[in-house]
Amino acid sequence: MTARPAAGFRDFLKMLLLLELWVGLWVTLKNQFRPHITVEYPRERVELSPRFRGVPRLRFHPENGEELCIACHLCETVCPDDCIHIVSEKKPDGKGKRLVSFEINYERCCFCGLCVDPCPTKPLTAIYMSHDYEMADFKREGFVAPLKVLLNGVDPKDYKE
Amino acid sequence: MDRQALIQTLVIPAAQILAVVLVLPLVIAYLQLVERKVLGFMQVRLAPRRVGWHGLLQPIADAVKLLIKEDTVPEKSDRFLFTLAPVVTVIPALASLAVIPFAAEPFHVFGYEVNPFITDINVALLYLLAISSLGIYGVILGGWASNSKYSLLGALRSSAQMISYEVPLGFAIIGVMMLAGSASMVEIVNAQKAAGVWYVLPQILGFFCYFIAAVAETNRVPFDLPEAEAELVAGFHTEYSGMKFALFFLAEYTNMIVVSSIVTILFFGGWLRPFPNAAALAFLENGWLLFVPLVAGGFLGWLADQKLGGGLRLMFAGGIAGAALGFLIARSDVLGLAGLQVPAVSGVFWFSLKVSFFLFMYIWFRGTYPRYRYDQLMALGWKWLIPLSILNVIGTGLMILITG
Amino acid sequence: MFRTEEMDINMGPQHPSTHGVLRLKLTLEGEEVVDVRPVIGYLHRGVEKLSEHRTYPMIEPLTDRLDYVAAISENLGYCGAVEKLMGLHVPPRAQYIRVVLAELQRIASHLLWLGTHALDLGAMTVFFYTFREREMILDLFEAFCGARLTYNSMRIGGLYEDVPQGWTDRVRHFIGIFPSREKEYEDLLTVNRIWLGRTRGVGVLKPEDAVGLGVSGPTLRASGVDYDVRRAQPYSSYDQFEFDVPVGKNGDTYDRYIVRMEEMRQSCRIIRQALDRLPEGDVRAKVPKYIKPPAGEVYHVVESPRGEQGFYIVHKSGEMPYRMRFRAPSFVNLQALPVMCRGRLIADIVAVIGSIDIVLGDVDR
Amino acid sequence: MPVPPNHVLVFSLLLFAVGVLGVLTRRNAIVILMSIELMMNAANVNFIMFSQRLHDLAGQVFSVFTIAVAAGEVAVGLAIVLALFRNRDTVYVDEVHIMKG
Amino acid sequence: MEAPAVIFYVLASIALLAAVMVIWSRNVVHSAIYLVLTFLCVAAVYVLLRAEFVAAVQVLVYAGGIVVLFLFVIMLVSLQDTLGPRIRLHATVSGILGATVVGLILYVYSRGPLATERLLSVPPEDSAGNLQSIGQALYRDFVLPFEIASILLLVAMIGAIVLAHQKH
Repeated sequence: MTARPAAGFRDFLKMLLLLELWVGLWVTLKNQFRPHITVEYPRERVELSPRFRGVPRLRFHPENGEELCIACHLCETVCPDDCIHIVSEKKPDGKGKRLVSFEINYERCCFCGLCVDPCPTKPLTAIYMSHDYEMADFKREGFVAPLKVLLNGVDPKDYKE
Repeated sequence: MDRQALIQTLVIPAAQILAVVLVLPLVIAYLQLVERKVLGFMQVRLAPRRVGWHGLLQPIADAVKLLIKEDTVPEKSDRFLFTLAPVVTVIPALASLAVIPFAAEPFHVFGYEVNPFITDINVALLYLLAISSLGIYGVILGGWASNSKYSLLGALRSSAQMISYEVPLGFAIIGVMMLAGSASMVEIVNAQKAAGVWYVLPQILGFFCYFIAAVAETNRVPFDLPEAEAELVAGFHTEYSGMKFALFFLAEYTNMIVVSSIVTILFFGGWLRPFPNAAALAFLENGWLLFVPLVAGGFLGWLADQKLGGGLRLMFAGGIAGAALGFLIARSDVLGLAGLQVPAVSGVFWFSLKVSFFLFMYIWFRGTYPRYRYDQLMALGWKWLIPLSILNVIGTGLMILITG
Repeated sequence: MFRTEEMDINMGPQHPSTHGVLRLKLTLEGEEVVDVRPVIGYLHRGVEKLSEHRTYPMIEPLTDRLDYVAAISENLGYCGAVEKLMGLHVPPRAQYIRVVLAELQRIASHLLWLGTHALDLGAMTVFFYTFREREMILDLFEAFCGARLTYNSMRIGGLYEDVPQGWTDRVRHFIGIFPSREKEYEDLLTVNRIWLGRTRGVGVLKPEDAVGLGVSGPTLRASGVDYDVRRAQPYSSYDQFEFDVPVGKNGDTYDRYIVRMEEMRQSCRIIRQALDRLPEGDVRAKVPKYIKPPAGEVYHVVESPRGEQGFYIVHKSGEMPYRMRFRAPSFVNLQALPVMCRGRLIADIVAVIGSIDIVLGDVDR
Repeated sequence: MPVPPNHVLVFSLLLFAVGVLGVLTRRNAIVILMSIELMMNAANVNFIMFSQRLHDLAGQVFSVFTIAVAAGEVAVGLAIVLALFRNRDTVYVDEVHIMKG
Repeated sequence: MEAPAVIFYVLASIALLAAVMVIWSRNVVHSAIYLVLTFLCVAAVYVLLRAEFVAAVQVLVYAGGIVVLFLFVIMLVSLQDTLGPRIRLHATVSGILGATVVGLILYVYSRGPLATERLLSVPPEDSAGNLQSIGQALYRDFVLPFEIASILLLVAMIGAIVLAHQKH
């Protein structure tokens, strides 16, 4: 633990010569030559870690291109913000369910990633946290993502300086 | 009056004043950019970069923004004083520049001698003290007229602060006046030349007292209590916006330049080169040393490029360009560029170099230190600076007595 | 100064240095503060009530938003409470990783505190330096759980996933360079006479007052009360690590500063030990898909960067708690503000608010 | 400055008269103090004028003394006003009867 | 008329006008500002009279110190001032008397020898010496009054502190 400055001749001298003030100046001077930490978004972008939790999306099976979702409603159940809305119907052959619509309301979503947890289509979960994070929009409707958007993602917006 | 005299007494001073008033806002705008840049680099970030190349047009953008911004006046404020306050802040700041000599050798323009200062009066220092004591009115009136409690507190703080720090400010320069035997700025620098030494050496205590008191007087960190944004939001100019705010801003930075100039003149030999009487260094006089910043700037620029990229390059590029320009002007006799006056430009070069250093100190302080508290500030002024500056006067007197 | 009429002044909820939407009603006499009355509730979201309508896993994202600059500590405390309620045993590897995370979080939180505290006192550069280092920690968190502020990093019974490849080395790298960076802050502040003047003897909180007001965390320890939940009621295998609990003497702002600075060093120490002895194995206990704890009540407390973060759960039946209650350290510590501020100057209030390090999300819940 | 000395004197006289008028007609103690300052200034103008006319520095020296005295007077005067305000909650001189028997 | 004379008359008029405004305006802060204006104009008159040192001191002490003190106190007492000048009977009578006296003095002035002189018709002594000669006068010829003045200031300072200090 840093000791409190004690009284003494040396300390008195230090005080008189404003020593600690010079040390402080030296620190700021030195840091001028350190690499800067600014990332000039949108010109530069930070590198996201593989686990980054962006907006939740659905995905196709990478090989056969089928929808992975089996309409089990688990993500809808576990979602703390009620932002997932699934409509499903019985498959015609009576075995299991078929997805009719799948909506995520990004206005409500808190990006907690809990929906990915229980997804039964392991190891590749149907719902996953994508790396998209630019989702500004001028209309509220733009935040309710239907199945098509969820699967294909929004067209990347072109941010220009 | 004949035409010659008319031009000498009226036209030239008017032109000088006009030049100061017109050039100064531009200088300040870029000083502010430099402040943001340097502060940014100290804080390992990049500072403005979006407007213009490396943010070079940022000051223009800021100025335009301030000009076209809505000029709000609080409803229950005293309109008259509210408008008056920024004006009376700026006027003393600008008026101080009248007696500050940027160099000694006159320029020759259209066959007329134009001094690099507006006037050289024999009570210049007293004039500066008197004028700077008026700057407080803008702060105190602005704070009061805003009819806001935060502003009022800021105004009260600053009035107490500025009154207190004027005393050590005045005492600290008495030593210099005693040594030089004059209160005229030009005479003081000439005395330093005659003495062969900058007064910072015999007046080190006076210099410290003056500089600290001056930082306090200009309300800059670590003495920026009147506008401490963490406590009083923005102190006396909380309610100001648009052009009025810009005027306060202008005054603050003008004061910084004035104070840096005074320190340079009083303690650092004004436009004199280092070791003004050492014949071996006479080449500095005609600008050979300008080579040094050229080479150093080039080296540092290269280094910055290697290590960092981006930000610092700008500074060094500017440094190199400035040094190259200075070199060209200073070597104009050799290069055959007629009409450019070497001694005057050399003086202005040294002067601006020193002033820039002190302006950098201001920014450096801002980047480094916490803020004093009101009572500590008062204690520092009254318990340390005033006794020390009086001690300095006594010491200087003894020194003069002993050495004759 | 001259005596004048008393002046009432509102500090906040929009004020640069009330750290959020805290509103203080100050009564001033000149620059002297006669009375301070904190007004809170601007950020109230009813988290406790919301919790009664959510299943246990769904509550964890809510805890992220209590003390949003130290969300991992909240996660840890909440998961610990539910695990205690269910009688779950968390695998040792998960416990160790939790400790690493919690201590990194402590450093990150203290860095944020230091930056804003120094900014309030006028030293703006420290802010950028601390954020530079905090950013490194946030990168580590992002690599671990994918989020940078509201982590939702743990799950009841352990962790959702093990740490990613190379993560421990990155943590080691960070705690390797961090002490030199901390030295820099200390160079800028610890012995600086202005800093000393602004903090020493300011906002003194006597030990008996501290205990009486229920203050906890560094604020309590700075007053000289040697109490740290990590040692008094060890959780998540804190009993297996060696660390010192820094204790102040005078209970002033400077002591609170020093205690937190030292805590950051101790956190580095704990992290190093945890990484050195990181056990292999699972990171998640066997947890049923639907969490239905037995009826009962439980109180679990952890040492968050701000103090004692308590979680009280009453469970009757089903998947949702019957009653949920958070003991928010910021809220309790805020009570001490008027005691510390009375008779000081306005500028000191800023210093004191900074030094008790409140988070309004935690205060208002 | 080729101005007749008596014009400077007239200026000083009028300044003094304004000061007197202020003392007589205003009831605010602070304004009364200000008026006193005006009168002192008027006196100083005379000092300076005669110092210049007689080529004697005594006038200037005395005006410096006057300024010093004025500073002291204002400090004490304002302190009294402040004390008055604190005790009686007024700065109007005719509301202060404490000295009356 | 020559330029300095014009400047003098302009300055004098501004000073008088501002002085009238000092006692006329209802807002005490405005009064204080007009007071500053008066002082500055008077200081400028001093400069015209080649008394640069006194002018500087005038600005430094009056404008930079005294009026700030005024403003300080005005802000501290923070009162709503609504009372302007009040003309009462005895004030009116004394005003008439005073005006008579002023008129008499003016009459005498216009007759006296001063009316025909021109100030500074003799070239002044080297103005560079002004500061030095003032210093010498202050510290050599008038050293006793100088010391007395400083003691007076000290006493005034102590008195002001005692009066204004807060009694607990």
